[in-house]
Amino acid sequence: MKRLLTYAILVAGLAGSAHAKDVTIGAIIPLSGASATQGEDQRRGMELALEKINVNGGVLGGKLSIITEDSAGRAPTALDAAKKLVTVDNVPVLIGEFSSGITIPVGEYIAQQKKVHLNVASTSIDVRKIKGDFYSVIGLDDVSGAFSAQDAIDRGAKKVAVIAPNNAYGQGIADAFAKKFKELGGEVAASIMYTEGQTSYRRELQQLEKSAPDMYVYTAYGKESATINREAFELGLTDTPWYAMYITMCTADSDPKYIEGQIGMDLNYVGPSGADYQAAYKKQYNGDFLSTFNGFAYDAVMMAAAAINKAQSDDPAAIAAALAEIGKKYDGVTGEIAFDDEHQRVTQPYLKLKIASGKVASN
Amino acid sequence: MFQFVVDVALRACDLMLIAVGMSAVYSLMKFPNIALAQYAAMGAFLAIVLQRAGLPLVPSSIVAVLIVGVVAVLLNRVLFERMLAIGSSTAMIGSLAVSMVISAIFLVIIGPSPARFNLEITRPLRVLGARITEHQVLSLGITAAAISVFAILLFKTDLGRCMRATATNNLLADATGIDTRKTKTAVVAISACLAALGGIIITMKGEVNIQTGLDLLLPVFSAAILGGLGNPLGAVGGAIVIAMAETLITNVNFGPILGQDLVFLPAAYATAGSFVILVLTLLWRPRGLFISEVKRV
Amino acid sequence: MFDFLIHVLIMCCLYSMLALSLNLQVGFGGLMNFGQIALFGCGAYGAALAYKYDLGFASGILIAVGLSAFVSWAFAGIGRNLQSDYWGIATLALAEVVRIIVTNEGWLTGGAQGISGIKPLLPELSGRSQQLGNLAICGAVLLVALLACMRLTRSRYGLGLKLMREEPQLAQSVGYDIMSLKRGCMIFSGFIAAAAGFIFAHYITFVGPDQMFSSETFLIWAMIVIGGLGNHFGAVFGAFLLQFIFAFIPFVKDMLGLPTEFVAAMRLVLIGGGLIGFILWRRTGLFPEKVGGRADG
Amino acid sequence: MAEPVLKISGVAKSYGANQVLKDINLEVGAQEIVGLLGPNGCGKSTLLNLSSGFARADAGSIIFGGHDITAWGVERIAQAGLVRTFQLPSMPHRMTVAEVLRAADSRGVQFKTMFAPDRSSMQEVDALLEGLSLSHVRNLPAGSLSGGQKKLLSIALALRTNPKLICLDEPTAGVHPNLRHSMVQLLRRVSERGIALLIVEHDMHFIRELCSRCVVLDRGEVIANCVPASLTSNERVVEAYLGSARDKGAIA
Repeated sequence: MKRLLTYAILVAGLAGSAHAKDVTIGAIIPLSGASATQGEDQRRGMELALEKINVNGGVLGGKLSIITEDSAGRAPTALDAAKKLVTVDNVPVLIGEFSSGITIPVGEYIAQQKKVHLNVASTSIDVRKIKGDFYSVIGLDDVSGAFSAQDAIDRGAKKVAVIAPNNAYGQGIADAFAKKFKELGGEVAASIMYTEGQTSYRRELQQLEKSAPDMYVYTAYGKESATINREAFELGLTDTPWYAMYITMCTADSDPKYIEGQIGMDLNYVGPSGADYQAAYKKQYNGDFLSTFNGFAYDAVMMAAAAINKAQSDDPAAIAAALAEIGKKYDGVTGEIAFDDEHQRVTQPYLKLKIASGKVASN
Repeated sequence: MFQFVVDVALRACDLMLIAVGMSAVYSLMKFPNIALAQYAAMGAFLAIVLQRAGLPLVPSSIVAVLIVGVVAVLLNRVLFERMLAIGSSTAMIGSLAVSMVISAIFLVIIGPSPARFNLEITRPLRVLGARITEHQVLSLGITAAAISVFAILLFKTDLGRCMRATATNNLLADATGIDTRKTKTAVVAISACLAALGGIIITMKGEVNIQTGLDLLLPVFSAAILGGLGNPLGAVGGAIVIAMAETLITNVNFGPILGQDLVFLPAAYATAGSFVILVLTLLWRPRGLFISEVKRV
Repeated sequence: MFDFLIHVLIMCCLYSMLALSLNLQVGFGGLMNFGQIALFGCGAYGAALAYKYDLGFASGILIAVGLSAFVSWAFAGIGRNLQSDYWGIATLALAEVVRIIVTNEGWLTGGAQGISGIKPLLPELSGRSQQLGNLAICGAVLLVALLACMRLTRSRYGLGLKLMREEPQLAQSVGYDIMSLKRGCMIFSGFIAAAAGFIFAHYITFVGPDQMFSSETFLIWAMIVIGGLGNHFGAVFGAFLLQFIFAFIPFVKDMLGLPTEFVAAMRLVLIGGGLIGFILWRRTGLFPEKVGGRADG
Repeated sequence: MAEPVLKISGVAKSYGANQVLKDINLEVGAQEIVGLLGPNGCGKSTLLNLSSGFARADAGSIIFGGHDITAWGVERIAQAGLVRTFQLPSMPHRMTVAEVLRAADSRGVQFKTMFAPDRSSMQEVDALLEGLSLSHVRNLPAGSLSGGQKKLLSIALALRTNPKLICLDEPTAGVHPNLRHSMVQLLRRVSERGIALLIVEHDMHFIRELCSRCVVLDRGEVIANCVPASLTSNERVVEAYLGSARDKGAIA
């Protein structure tokens, strides 16, 4: 019922803003398929950004709007959507997709078409291969995996067992973690990539258990992390410390009982403007973040708007130039955003967190 | 070691009820009903919705199971009977189509997020060195009870006799005065109820999402075919064999052979393992392990 | 709009090839293949592996041909003495096994991250002329595939296939080697599917295991059932129809201001509902099979 | 007699505990028309299945045209020139009579002929249909024919494979009496073309009219092998029929 209501509000909202022919940008996110939860969260981030922008005067004196397309988690559908947005809707800026395996082909197409592409979720280091005006608003796995490895060592781990989803994201972050962790003198006793969407992960967890680690390191999407946390608890694995990479995403759907005492890291979206954003999100959607991805989507839209305003034009080349300028130092809700030569976000402030009394708290 | 037995039992119990349902419905309708895996997810979703609406777990599960039974009978009357008149392969494609539409309905009504029962969680018990939770014990119990009831129904009641007679020879059963249509309707309802109960049991131990049904499809098929489609109690054995194979594949440590401490096959190969068993069974004994081969001439 | 149309047309051509290929198996040979997407994957990975290991375009074709021939041969092989519905399940399982292997053997296939950066077919062109070139290639390959299929089904081999579909026992008793017919049909249609995969890989410059989900196979099934089983033009028309509808649903969404989830649900409803509707009310599809055919005179 | 085209020696077959055939010996000479008789369940159809490869013999050998075909598959036997028809032939619903006839000639159909245009001569097909008085159904779906027409068609199909021997499973059962006569004519003409026939049949008139020799089976054994005229004077035959199938009245 609640969903239907949301639809109704959405329909009304879209109809209301339809007459304003101003600047339109495009977004491709997975609203169905395996990563639909994260896609929905991205949509929320963009929606909040859009509201804020248009309340504060919009862009180029008019209104900003976003055409959102579903990728269904499929590369062909995402590509259909990209071609529609570029050649039919003629958007200067595109945001998306979620998984690296889809962002890369879409990115290559957008680069060819000389449009601006903002990557807000794909953290595989392979996205560096995309040339053109491709900007990553999210830090890539080499950044977050390395941070986690350092953090785990700092917290006394010597021998860890790692579990991550068997997709571009999971493989990337697990590799980055293992590389840094070994450099720092630790041992990765076992590393398991799990298949998404299973009803049980007991087998994977039992394999991990056999390596007798002194810390479990994991990262998982909300859907699967709930199952993993529950089964780890049922198998008694939670007697050993659990370290979550992106702890908010990993614990969002889990029962507090299973995750009590977990430690981990996450992005810092509680900066000066982050706190307001989090409050706005809570108010609008009546709950906590679904994943960690909404903030990047929010920042991407905000940056795009700022770049359009700075360029005083909706021409992609001008926007790209403005974006590069803004991207020297931008204060986003996910912390300070600065791009390197390849337009990838260099620094990403992370937080060291833990779960205390069922809530994410700083360590 | 006992942990292995527990793991096998738990996995088998995931597949068993749905596989038995699949086999039972095949024995009479003579086509593999793909939608049955979706009935399992439907049962779980309905029970969760009812529980959220305020009903306690047990009544909401019972109501959900019954609703799914009714839905299955309706679908059978409206769609599958007509498709079956064209051919069993057509009915199979039709059931695939029905399960896609069911997916779409889930997507619109429930959305892509997973759903869970509101259950009190307990620490695992230790039994002979194996860890097992109360819910798991309960799910094993319910599965065993459901299978027993089904077996009694099949072998000790008039309905069971009619079912077996119709399964063996539809025309003959018709001629001897058995109302085969009624019998078939009963089996469709019973198998859907079993599947729904199976879905509820899986969800009791974890969660359900819109993918659950389709993810279950092939392992369930494997169990049902291994036991011999159309031989419902064979599916029990099939489920145990599949569960054993899947657990073995992920539990065997290849490390010592390769001179390392720990080398496991990726857990994803567990499902691949059950599919390979399915294919091998079809090659070696197309009618399943527990049906003696009679070559048609 | 023009460029978008070209893109849609290219996708139409590629899916038409997949539909032609599946139609040859299902519509003419009566082979209920539910693993069609694995054959597509063979072609795509042929291109991707050749790129990854820097072997060149020609060896990519060789790998694609070799892989698809092997997989088709294996598909036909397990069908030696299986009923068609059992065989359908087996092919579904095998296609999943292929996908699981591709996902987990990252050292060879790039794993879940796939292989990106594959060179386009016409690297010296760019922009719109490249798109037009791609469309010309796709159109030409589709035309060749269509002509080859038409020629095949008019040959005595094609008549033999039809006879096998209708009355396998009769076909055998007049001297047809059923296995060899199945193998030939699978391998040839495998080549068409692999060609689609090969071009697709070069067109979107990325190949990954996510492109090999079974839901793609179901989509192709919907195309041929709606277009008309046993009619080449029907298969092509079905592919164009569904591709066009899918490509333009987002516009309907924009126009009516519907939520984006609508698109996802509509896709499932169209495939599932289309299948059900055509099975029940227009079993022959939009273009019914021509009994007798043109070559009769 | 010249070298027989089909030579069955010592063939036995059981289904489970039920021994259907025991030590069967039977020969069919080139151009010969042999009737195979016996009460229901005597093993006639099983013998046909064994010869045409639809079942495997437990013991004994089957020699056809100089080859030991005991372990051959159906299609290989058919290609070698031994084809059979079925008691209740079922025909394709989505192929015309002409198409089925064109398809029936499977010689040379291999991978390499996949794309070769169908060169089967339409004149031959048309002549066959003419001979069977089936020209008017030429373009109808084969599955829509009447039972008798299907039987005629299945003989035509067998002829298309260029056989040396055709085994017919009850060609007249369920066939309209009018068609029965043309069936006899047809089979005569077939025989004149040098093709041997082995006919499983209950109808004694038909057998008398057509066959030069009869083999009678009872309970899995050959109990008589003689010219049709002397059947009635064979005690064992009379006993077998009157004893087990009196109601049939098959012996005239």
